[in-house]
Amino acid sequence: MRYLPLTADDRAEMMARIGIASVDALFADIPKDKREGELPDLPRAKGELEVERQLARLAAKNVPAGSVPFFVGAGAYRHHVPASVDHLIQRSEFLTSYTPYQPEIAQGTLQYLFEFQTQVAELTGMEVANASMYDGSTAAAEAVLMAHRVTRRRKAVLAGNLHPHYRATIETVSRYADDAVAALAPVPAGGEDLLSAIDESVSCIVVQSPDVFGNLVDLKPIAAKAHAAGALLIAVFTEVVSLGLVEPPGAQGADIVVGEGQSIGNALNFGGPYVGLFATRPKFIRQMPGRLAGETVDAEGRRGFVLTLSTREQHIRREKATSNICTNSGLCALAFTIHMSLLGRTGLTRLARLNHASACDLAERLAAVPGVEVLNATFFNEFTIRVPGKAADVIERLAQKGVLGGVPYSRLAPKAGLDDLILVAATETTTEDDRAAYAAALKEVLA
Amino acid sequence: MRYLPLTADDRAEMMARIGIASVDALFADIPKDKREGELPDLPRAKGELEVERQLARLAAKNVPAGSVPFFVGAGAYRHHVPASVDHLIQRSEFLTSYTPYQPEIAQGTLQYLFEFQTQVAELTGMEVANASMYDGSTAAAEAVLMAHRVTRRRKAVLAGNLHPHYRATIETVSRYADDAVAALAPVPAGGEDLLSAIDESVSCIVVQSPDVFGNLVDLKPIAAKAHAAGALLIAVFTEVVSLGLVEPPGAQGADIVVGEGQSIGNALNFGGPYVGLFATRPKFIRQMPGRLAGETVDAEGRRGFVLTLSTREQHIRREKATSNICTNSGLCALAFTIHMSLLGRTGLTRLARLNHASACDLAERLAAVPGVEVLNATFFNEFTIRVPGKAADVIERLAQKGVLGGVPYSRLAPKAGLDDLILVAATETTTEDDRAAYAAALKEVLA
Amino acid sequence: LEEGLIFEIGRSEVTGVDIPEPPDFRARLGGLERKVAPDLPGLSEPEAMRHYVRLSRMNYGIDSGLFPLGSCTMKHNPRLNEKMARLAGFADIHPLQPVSTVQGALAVMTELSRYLLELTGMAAVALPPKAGAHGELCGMMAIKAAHLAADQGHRHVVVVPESAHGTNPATAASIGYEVRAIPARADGTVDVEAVKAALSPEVAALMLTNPNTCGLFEPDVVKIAAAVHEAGAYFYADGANFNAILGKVRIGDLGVDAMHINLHKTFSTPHGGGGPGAGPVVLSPALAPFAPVPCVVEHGGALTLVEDEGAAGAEAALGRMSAFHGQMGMFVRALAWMLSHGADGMRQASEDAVLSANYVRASLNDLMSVPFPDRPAMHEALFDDTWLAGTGISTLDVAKALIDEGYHPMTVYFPLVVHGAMLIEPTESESKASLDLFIATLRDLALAAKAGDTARFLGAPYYAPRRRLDETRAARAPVLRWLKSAPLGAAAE
Amino acid sequence: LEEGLIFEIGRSEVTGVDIPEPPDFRARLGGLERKVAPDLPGLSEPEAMRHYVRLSRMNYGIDSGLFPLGSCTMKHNPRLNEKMARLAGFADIHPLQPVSTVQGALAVMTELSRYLLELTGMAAVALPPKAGAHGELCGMMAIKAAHLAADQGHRHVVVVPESAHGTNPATAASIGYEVRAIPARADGTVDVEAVKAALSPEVAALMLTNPNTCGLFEPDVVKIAAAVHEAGAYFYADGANFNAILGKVRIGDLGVDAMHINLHKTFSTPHGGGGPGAGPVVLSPALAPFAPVPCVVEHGGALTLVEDEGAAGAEAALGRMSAFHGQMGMFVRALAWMLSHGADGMRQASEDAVLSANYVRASLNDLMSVPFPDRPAMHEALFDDTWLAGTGISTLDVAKALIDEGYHPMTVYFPLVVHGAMLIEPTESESKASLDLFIATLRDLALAAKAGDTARFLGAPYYAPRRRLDETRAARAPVLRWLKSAPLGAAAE
Repeated sequence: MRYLPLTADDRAEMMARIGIASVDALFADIPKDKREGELPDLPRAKGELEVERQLARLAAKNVPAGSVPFFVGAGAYRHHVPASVDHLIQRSEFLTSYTPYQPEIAQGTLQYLFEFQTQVAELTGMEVANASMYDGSTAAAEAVLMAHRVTRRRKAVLAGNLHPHYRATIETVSRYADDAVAALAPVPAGGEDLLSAIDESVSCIVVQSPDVFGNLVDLKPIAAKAHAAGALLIAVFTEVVSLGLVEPPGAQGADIVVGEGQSIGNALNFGGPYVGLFATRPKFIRQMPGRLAGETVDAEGRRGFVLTLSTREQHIRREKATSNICTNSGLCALAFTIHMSLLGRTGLTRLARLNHASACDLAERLAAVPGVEVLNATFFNEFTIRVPGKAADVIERLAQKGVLGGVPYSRLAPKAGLDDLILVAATETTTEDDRAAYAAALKEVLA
Repeated sequence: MRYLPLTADDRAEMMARIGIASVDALFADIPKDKREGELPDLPRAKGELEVERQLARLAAKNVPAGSVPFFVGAGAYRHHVPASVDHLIQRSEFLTSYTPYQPEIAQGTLQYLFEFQTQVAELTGMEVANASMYDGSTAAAEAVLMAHRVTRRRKAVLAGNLHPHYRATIETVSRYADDAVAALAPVPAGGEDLLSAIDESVSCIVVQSPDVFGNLVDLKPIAAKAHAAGALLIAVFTEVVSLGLVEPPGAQGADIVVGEGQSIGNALNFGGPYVGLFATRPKFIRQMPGRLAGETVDAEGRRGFVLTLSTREQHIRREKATSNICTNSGLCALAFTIHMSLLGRTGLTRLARLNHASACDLAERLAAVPGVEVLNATFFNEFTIRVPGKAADVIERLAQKGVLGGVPYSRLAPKAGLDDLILVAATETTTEDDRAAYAAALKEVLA
Repeated sequence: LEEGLIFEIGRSEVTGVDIPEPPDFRARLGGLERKVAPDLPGLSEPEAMRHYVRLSRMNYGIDSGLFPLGSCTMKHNPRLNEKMARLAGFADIHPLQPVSTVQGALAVMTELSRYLLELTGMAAVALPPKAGAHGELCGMMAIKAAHLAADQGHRHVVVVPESAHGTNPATAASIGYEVRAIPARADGTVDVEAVKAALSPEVAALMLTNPNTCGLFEPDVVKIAAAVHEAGAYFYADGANFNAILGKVRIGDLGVDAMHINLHKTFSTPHGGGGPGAGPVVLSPALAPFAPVPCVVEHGGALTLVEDEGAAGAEAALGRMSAFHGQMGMFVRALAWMLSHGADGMRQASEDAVLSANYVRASLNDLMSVPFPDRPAMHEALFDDTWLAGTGISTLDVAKALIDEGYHPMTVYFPLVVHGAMLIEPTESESKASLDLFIATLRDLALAAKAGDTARFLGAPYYAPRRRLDETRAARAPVLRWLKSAPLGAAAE
Repeated sequence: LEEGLIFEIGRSEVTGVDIPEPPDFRARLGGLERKVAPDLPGLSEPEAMRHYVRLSRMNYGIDSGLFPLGSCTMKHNPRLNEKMARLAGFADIHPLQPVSTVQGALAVMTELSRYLLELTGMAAVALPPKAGAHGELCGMMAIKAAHLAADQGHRHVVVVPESAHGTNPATAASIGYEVRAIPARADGTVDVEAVKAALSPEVAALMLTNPNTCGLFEPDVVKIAAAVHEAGAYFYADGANFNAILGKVRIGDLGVDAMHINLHKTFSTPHGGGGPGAGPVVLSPALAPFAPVPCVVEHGGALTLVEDEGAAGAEAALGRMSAFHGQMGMFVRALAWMLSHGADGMRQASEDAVLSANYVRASLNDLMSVPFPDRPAMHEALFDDTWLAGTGISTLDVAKALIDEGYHPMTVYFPLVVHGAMLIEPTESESKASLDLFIATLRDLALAAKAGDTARFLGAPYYAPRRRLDETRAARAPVLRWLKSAPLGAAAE
């Protein structure tokens, strides 16, 4: 077996050193009647060629986004990632390294995490960010728990236009922690009344912008109301590229900003692994979950980086930890950092403008299709259309025509009674031909 | 432009240091009337996404070997290369390094070349090998030139069953060096009479085994006759995997062994880059072309490696060099070395057996197709069939059925009058389904 | 080796990505345009390439050398797995595409589940959790959900041995459980009587790592499971040490109700400097109905996703752990590893891992002290610091000295139940020659320590990219981001 | 950093590739089975991965730092190009598949040709040559073929300036030409009068590098070309320094008849530790008919290959340079580079390369001696060793001292016409910050040399994977392969 270096001779010599006659002696503590006699009922070892064939066959049963006109978003976005990013994250020293608990030989990881934290803080308009979370949704759930710790209140208000998966993730965590959640009803065209939901009983209000329908939300009045009530504003985004063009939550008064970072550096991957971004204000650092890289000096006075403030974490505080998070998204954060380093201000701004322009063009084309209504007054690279009939059926029929036309809102929230809405995304990878093909196919489907 | 780090400000500062007002001042030595005013008539710079789209469109117009039943060989073979090989050769320190003229910071390259040389020598049954040539055909041409230098004669005899491209390559080099070449006529079923072509005027005889038709050739009597005549035997192979199963030329008395190493570690690449293997006897080392890595010690007595015997080479001897070769196939040699290190004796033997078994099975299946004759009594993983009618037409019609069925010999040698022969190869990547599909398609085509 | 930060190298007017400016740009942002573009430096591609290559060279990975981290299973990461995960059919598909266009992806999830269930003998597997700790959370939520469904909501205590991973008590606490610790026996295993004593009608679950964090298989695990079940509680197993028992024993046969599986440990998906991981949870028949959404079900030959809590097939679901369906990229890698090994290779891998750990222990036990010598080790060899008594050298110093010898240190000071613990896990992917060199190095260090060569230890590492770093300073005035002017530390207090 | 050889690490019974044994194996080898299986060590995959990663870490590449090798153009190697070359549609196609199944590949060759012709103003391009020297051979063969076709077979002399690359005389000699050297002028350029004096009815060609190896553009190149043509000879240009003039001047407009183009220099295909390269040759109208086979021709909308000498379209072909059609993998990479830069980016690249070289020269000329200060440098800055006079330090010592500063040395002792030459080519892919650091390092070294800090130079490098290596020993008793017992050296003599 190609991954196992020991030979039969090696094993015999090793057993001799240990003083056993059979490797089974090492498993003597397993109750005899529980030991497996037969091998598990699974196929035997396969060569690389065979494994590759088997998995390639499965891969071929999927329709890759790049092979069709593609408009699916709703929390994960197809962007072009430079080849250099994927090359670099596969460097052995990054890919096969461990959590940087031994900083002397992990400066590579620690320095890029420090760069990552700075980039995230700058993007979100906040002062500090952590070294990543699992993804946007779990970051949002952690933010709510953090808000409870900070405010010593235990009730979160969720905007109705929060991504339903994010809402469900927060509700699940809250339910098992016996915390309260008040989730508002969705308002697809935007203009939700969030202010009236905030009062002194509330620890935080969670608001997504652009929201799940694509509408931009002015966070400033919400922040003001929340702060007046002693609550925190948790701002959520699912498309980090929007921050190249849209006023960041930090500039609008958010206390915690969380979001999905997949768009930068990371592939769609059918939903994971992704990278959660988490930023906050300096005064809340010690209530923040997740790892943090910090600057310091070594014994010779040279600048270096370490994981710091680990007293917050589970391996020190155990049951008093800020979170149980341990492994995070190191390599996805690296991909994010490299891609963002390549973009810089200039590239990110252009990327955001191109995304927005692509979506604006698409919105115009789709609005021109008879029977289709674009709901949004504002949006970044994703918007919502209302179609006659069931959105899910329309999407299925578009798929049959080779167009992946977006996400029926009903798939995310089957009980919301909003069965005629499609979330439609366009990015820099969407060509004019793609957009024209979508409009044409939609016209046919609705005819 | 993403590859150009200088900004307009940088350029201005640099020009100030130099003391010029415009970069055009640096091009003052170009006659004014010859300088290009307009930009070249080529498209402007493109982003990575755009370049990727454009090249992917072209790639999609080709039929990859892996997508169809595939039996094309004749000097280049489709094998499975472990993913680790391609990963490793892309390490920055290998990929972006230079010829190891500064050995202190090129030990990585030098050591793998030393490993490569040892592997090639061991495989071919020779004592020494160089650090690679461009490919098998140019290695063969260099071998002939070397034989001329060693024997001080200037006439080479080429076996009729030498790959026609190899023959043409040798003939071209010889023609311009005013050397003589006697090329025999092909004998597709093997059993060529080579002995009678050897006499005292001949510097070398060039014999391929397995030959272009797939036949194995017993080199021992040829070596004996050549040596008796004061000539050298140059043994050629185009499928290095055969050396896992077939008696190596070194054990049969060859003086120089050259061949194509593409099969190990390297993709088909539409014909290049490949890696030429070149091995010989110790007494001929100083007449050998190409780079050589040798072992030595550093100033602290530690083992290390350097390029050596460079007095043979063009940058020292200039017009007296053994060859004008400078750049070789470093990275392809690395791929070869890594793949061969993974295989080892055990893996190579198994690989060779599986190739042979695959070809044997295919030969049986094709021989059973009405009208088809398998010419070979012996072969490794490639053999020749005779078909009714023109081989080129049969191959074209097979291609229309989605089977790439081999190479019409007439494509390699249109004037040989052998228009009904197809060279057919099978490797470990050929499945039983592939072989069955070929037989079925051939039956249909010939029906 | 020094390398500046991107904020020192890059410039905001430079970019390494060429993106065209859209023609006739008109914003539909409703006045919410960003007023100040983010102050992010850009690097041209050559600069970026060099910067990150140089950073990587300050790191140590499995490919650099032996990585003996106990409880973390740093094994060989096959590049085949990376290649497979990057097939467009896996990497370039969206979680919310129509299920008819992702049948191959759902088949990967189904196949991975089949393998995990067969290896564990359990009834169901929940794929969504994103890492080991997230899997723990999921498993404990399933237990809580089961208790709630059975009107056992009053059970508010979780029993956890002192030797547990820190995530265990953290997880239990995070969903409102009170943690009750039980001590280990002198032989490093859990006392079934101590478990019984800790059990009561208030107890919701026992959380146990087996093989345990001392590197031993709990010989009384079946009795412990029985006691737990008798008390109406569930048995949660931490799967961090699953690598020792693949194909040797099925945890379902031992009475486990839930266990998370770190795909990035046992199944070789790369640690990547701290993630991403993946933490599927296997569940017993009692807990199976409480698995979270989404899950894959077969329906008339086609695979489909149950994505909504309360939908048919997910009536009792504990809820949703995160957006989308889990760490698909990791699923592909883990499945590639399993297919490559097969049933025979997986058992062999565990046997080799255990053999190697015992070989290391047997080769060092004359120089280094073994706290629990009476039982065979599983895939980890545990030492304490008794052998360092009087030398003035600590466990940490030994770890740092190991860096100078070209190794990543072992896990130190864990498990907490052993003083100055050193936990060594060589894994199955080391050759005997590699083990022998590592053993020789440790023997040399041990002899040097006993011979009083303290400088070699106290100042170590000398030959790493950095000497020891001032962690106190980092924590006292945290500098968590680059700033043009003053460090953030001052403000952060 | 020490790493054994695979022959010391591996074992012949180990393999890192799992290959099934064929059932019912029967050989059809006619008694020519291998009697002794090759004594090749095998490595398991984890061992192989670690071995080659460790070897790589003893290397220096462009991604490690500035690589100022004159005449070698070590520029940034974009990873996009690697990705494109690996598309199955390029990497997994066979050179002898039916041409109907490789239309995209032929289109790449056609497109690459179009770019090369437009950039050079030439009539034809031969893609087959596998490297620069091979391209030289091809170009000189075309010249010989043209002379033979015109009954000028008596022309047996090739004129080559002293400053030429070593491959130039080696190439000319290898096809039977006598080499006649001409000296350079005091200002580093070729004297048109010296050329005229060397020309005669015996002369077949002049071989000239322009920009020349002293880093200067030959100002009299047009006159030289005219003189060569008037003498009935052809003008061969060495394309090693093409990077200086992309989009600035077309060599066809200067009177060049043939020039090879190193795709691995100007067009960024990786050097890969010494290859593979690719050396297409552009040809003037006079030489175009003599291009080798194969070539791509368009025929009724479809592309096809002319593979046989003497076939229609290749009647006058000089023959075949090698099997198949050239370095396709390199063609894709070079084309990707060209498409990425575009006409504007390529000209900018050359301007930046030239600007950077002059910036380096202007920043060092007060400390280091510039042999030809009166003309602008092109993309290389040339220094001689006058500035080292009396220090006891040689050019080689400076090169080795540069290694300790973290740089690959510049080209040294070339061109031969300058004493102790140091030829620095920064290329366009270095940032100004990177150039400034390099300049500061060289200034520091120059000051140290002049201050008499000889130890820093004579013993250098101190901080590389190896100190200076004993090249004499290596050449005297060559050990060219690993052997279990005695070294081969003895036998080799």
